[in-house]
Amino acid sequence: MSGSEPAGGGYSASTRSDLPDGYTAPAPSDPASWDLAASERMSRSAIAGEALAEMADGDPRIVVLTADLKYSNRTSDFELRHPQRFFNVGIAEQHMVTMAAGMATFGYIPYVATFASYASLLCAEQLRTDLAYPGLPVRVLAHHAGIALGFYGTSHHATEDLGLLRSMANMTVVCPCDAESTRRALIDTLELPGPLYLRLGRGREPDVYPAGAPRFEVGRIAKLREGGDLTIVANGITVEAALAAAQTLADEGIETSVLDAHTVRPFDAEGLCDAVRSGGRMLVAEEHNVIGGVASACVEALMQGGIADVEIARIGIPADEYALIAPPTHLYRHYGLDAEGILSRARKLLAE
Amino acid sequence: MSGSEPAGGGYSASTRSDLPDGYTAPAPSDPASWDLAASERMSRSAIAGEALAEMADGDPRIVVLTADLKYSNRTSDFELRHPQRFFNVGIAEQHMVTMAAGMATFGYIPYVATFASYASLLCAEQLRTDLAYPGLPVRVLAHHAGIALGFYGTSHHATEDLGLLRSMANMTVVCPCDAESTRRALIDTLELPGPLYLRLGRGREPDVYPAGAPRFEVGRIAKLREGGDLTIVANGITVEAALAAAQTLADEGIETSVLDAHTVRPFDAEGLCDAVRSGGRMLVAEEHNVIGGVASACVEALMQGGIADVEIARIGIPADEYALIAPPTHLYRHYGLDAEGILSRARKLLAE
Amino acid sequence: MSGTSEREEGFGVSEGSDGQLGEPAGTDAGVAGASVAGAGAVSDELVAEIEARAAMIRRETIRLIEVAKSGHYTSVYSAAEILATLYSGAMRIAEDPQWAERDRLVLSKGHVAVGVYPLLAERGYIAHELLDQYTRLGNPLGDHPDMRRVPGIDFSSGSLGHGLSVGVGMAQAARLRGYRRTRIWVLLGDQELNEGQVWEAAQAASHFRLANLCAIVDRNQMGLDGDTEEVMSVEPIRGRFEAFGWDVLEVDGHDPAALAKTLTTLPEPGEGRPLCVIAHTVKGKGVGYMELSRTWHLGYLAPADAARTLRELEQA
Amino acid sequence: MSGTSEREEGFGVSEGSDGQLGEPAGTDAGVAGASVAGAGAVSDELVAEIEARAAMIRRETIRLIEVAKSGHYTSVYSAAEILATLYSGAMRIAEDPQWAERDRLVLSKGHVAVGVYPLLAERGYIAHELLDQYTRLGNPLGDHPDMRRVPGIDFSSGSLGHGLSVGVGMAQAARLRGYRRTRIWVLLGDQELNEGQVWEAAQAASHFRLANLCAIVDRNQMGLDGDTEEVMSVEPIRGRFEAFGWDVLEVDGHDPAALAKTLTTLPEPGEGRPLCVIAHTVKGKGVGYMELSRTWHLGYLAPADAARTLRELEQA
Ligand SMILES: Cc1ncc(C[n+]2csc(CCOP(=O)(O)OP(=O)(O)O)c2C)c(N)n1
Ligand SMILES: Cc1ncc(C[n+]2csc(CCOP(=O)(O)OP(=O)(O)O)c2C)c(N)n1
Ligand SMILES: [Mg+2]
Ligand SMILES: [Mg+2]
Repeated sequence: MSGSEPAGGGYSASTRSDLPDGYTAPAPSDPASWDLAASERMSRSAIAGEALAEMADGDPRIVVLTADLKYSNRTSDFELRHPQRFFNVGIAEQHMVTMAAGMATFGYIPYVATFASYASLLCAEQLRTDLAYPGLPVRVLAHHAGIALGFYGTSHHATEDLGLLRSMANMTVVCPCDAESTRRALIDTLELPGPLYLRLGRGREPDVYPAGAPRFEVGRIAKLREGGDLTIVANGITVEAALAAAQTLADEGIETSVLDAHTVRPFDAEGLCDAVRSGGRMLVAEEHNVIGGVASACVEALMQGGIADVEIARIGIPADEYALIAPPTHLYRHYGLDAEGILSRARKLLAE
Repeated sequence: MSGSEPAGGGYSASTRSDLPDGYTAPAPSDPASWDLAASERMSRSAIAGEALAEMADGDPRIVVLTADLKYSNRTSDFELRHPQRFFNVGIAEQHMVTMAAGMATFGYIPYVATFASYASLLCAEQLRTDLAYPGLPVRVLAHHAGIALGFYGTSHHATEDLGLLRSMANMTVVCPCDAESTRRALIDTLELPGPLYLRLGRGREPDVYPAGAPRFEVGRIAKLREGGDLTIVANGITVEAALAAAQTLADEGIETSVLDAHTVRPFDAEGLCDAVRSGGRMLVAEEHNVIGGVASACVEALMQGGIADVEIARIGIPADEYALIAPPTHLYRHYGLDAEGILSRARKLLAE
Repeated sequence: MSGTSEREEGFGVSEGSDGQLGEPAGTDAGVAGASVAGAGAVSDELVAEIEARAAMIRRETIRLIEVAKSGHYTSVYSAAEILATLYSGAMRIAEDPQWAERDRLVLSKGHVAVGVYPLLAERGYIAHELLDQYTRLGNPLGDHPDMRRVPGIDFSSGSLGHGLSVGVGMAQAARLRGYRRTRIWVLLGDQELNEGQVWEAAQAASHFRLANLCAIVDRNQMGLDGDTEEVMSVEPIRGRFEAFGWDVLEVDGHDPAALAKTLTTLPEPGEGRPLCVIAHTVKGKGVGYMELSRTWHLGYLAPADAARTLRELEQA
Repeated sequence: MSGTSEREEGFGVSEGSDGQLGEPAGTDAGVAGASVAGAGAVSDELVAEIEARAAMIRRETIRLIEVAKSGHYTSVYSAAEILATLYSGAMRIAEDPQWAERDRLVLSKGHVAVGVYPLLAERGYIAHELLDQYTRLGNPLGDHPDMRRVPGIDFSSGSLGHGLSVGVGMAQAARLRGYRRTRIWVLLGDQELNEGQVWEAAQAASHFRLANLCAIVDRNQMGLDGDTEEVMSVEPIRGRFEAFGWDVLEVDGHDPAALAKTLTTLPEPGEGRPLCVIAHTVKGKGVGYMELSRTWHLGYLAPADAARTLRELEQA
């Protein structure tokens, strides 16, 4: 049974007191060195496992599944506290999603965790047929979304998932941008009758929302800053970058609205239309192909809301490119998804 | 080897002279009765297998793969003529796509055929990682797309595929609406360096394009009718319906442009913007979720083209619904995808 | 007409220790199976009951497909005795199709549904009138079953290859909820075994030691395009399941006594190796010209032929 | 820097009979393997060559990961001797990395790429300078290999479970093109065998009788989260492949002589059962604290530790 804590099985005991039983000791002494266990602790905003462990204390419905990635997504934090409600299915993501659907029919609320590339594309049919169509309350923790896996390359990137999921009936899609919004999203959606796709980053996201922030509410665009010259629509990693860019612009006397369009489905069209004026300017920055994601949702919302003549710019992965090889932060810079990239695109848009 | 013609293996010989060896005789005498072999012959527009068989006569690069559906998609027509270049992989669609990618690296141009639901959603990761990312010339014959499988229900419907594929870099997506455009699309794309997704119907589509029609050109919107009061953008089964609706409107003095937006990726934004005026009216009808498909492509194209104040209406599967159970034509009527549905939505739009 | 989900029931009532929900493990109070067979012996009555039920399935399939004008006769006919046996006491089900501790049946080969609906009507789970409108607009009964719209259907299916994963999830959940007598049945096609997800589920079932899971393979020798071993081999089925950690039994899938003996005398569901029952069958069984025919995976018998075929079935 | 595709070469030249392209089946003219082993005997020189090459792989992996600041040391170390053997004459490759009739190597466990790039540089397929900029923006060398940007890489990978399907396609294509001596090698992880697509490909390989396909399983006993049999069982690997119609050989994956004997004396590729070689290895082999460690699937050795570890490797 995978439900029980690994019982050692030939491994020597850990010499790091904070490692669970069965870990072997890493040798390194150079403080810049690290191993998987240390890497796990660097992912400060990867709190889903921990948050679910807490939620599960009082809620027997919560179970967690992963596919040989419990350290990468820190569902190991859940396993430590609730070993009987934790299931590692090995490298078999499609089975994981469908197995969770089976558990949901018994009243459980399963959380399945794997890289976004596999959670969305590899499991697309299972999400549609086994979760969305019967409307089962399975939650997909799709971590390392976008190009967060940097030089792992295209196989590990997910820049098509929003396009897929926006067309999927019954699906709710939320993209928290930090630890607090991840926690809030998990709590807010606990009783959601249908499935949820939680698009998560790589766990190194800086805090955007203060603890207990009421401003992050699933289903509603969060207006994090208000200004009449330009509206920046952000999502995930671009939220913090947009706020930084907006601050620089403010220092120059340009007032910018910054929206966190975290809930991509259903999209808060009203919230967007409230924040963008006809004849205004809108910049959308997202860690996704420029087609089919947040920018598309925004354009559709404006068109339907009758808001015309908006000057629009998009930042994302170009329509016919797969991201280059590089560490994630280098890629963010390269594709203009960081504060500087947003700032320079904003300046260009304002000059148009 | 699946490459050779089935050698009988315990089956009694056919009594129908037009059945390949190994078919058993169906008993029915009631002329309305039919079996799989007869059903195959009813699919008059399912000519991909036959067209490829012809193309393959002079082109040794063409190979065809299917996943236990050779009768449903009539790749059996190809098998009869080129048994050594035909591969049935059984019910293993993902393997089929990746296997085709492997063959493409040896210079072959593989055509893989299965239901659109499985070609797109079940194989989404394989399409992205194994075809689109390395840019391999594999062609996906995704037949029975949309809700063409009627009362087979959601598992067999594909109303999310365009949303997925529009976000996929390097992917070309073409939706022929009849036999002739299917043939043209196959010929036009033969030398396409990257992958192709051919979204096909159920094979009972009436002729829209006359044989040898130059009007159908991959990559360019086909303007099938011109009129200034309204533009109807159609795709797949809605093309013929839109033409019929336009004829009725013309009889009443209302002039309608009918566009076949068959190439969904890359989208012919220019062609659309040429055909839709600012302040005009546009009706998009597609066999897809209303989010993420042709309508989204149109809205994005208009917004980018600076064409504002367009009154827009969409016909498709509602955002949060999975199609009901019914025969396909009943579903088309129910969801307003037939001539009558387009007509009545057009009238409403004109009255707005 | 809408199946209520178990989600609403039983939870939150009490806390329970971690990993086990608060509800008491179920009693048999709710069970009302048609005829629960005693261990070992298979009565003549039970055999007759299964035979009658299988005949009913075959007849009703013809009647329903006459409404739909297209359907999977042969995929039902190979499974008729299997389904009849499951619904003649092998499955622990009750008057309430949503009884929490019931056995579950996952129709992984979902296109067999047309043969299952008549059984659900017979049990009173759905109204008989629904059958008359099979596949018509607004009717919940389609070529593949919908758990949200059809009481008695435990999971929606249609995409081959998913069902065993569903079964693993259900079996794991049943154990976690303390339903010690609940068994999860999964009906698989033989060509369906080509799907890789079946093997992902198979490995998980044995790894998790789900002895409360029973997969039945309808070994009717054919997929859609022809003979399984010609299209894409699935043999040795026994060897494959054994290598994936399962116990395997083989049975004549058209012999009611053998089926009843096998399916009604399984050990109590518990921890251990999951069980695969290979039911040797004939695709199209019962209708001569359909048996092992390459042209009858899908078809339609118009009224005259339907009547003639019904007579053939009666004389068998 | 961009690998040219075979698509452009050789087609359309002549018509050929149906199903066989016009080019003449290849000769060995282009082959320039480092040291092609004779059948049967394994020379001391070859063993030494493999040992040296494996040591080079281990050293270079540390150097490259120092650039990347994150990488898969242990997944390379279990496969070091396997890769060294393949690139010491087992694979039929030539000076031209795009030679049409060469053997192909599909790195299904794509995260081993960092251990393969140095071999490609050694053969002159890629410039040595590229290694110094491993994973840096604009460099073609990533954690997973890209066939379009790295000559010598026969397929792009990274998603576990796909590689054997690629191999089946290549083996089928090689046969169709009449490349009678071309063998397709696929390197698989052991935990990777959980992926259902591996079994879809496995069944197809035996069904199509692709004896020109050789899968090597790096049986290093672990996946990412721990021991394979604890995370999700893959055993019996031999039994599973045999049940899917394969021949199976087992070999000590760290013994150069045994590997060379096995991999260089395979029968001519032809029609028949495909071959699976289970290479018994140790994840992290060569670095004491990494061997079978649960914390070293991914890691980074900063300069001081890297230097210390390089010394440990040299003393081995
Ligand atoms: C994933 C998937 N691929 C393809 C199909 C189409 N399909 C329906 S039935 C069938 C053949 C099934 O053969 P088998 O599993 O042996 O079942 P049988 O009808 O013989 O009982 C196929 C390919 C499907 N339903 N699901
Ligand atoms: C489809 C897929 N799922 C998950 C991953 C993430 N991942 C990378 S390596 C790995 C473990 C691989 O274990 P194994 O196959 O035994 O290879 P090893 O590193 O031990 O050689 C996982 C889960 C992946 N690359 N692809
Ligand atoms: Mg069958
Ligand atoms: Mg391993």
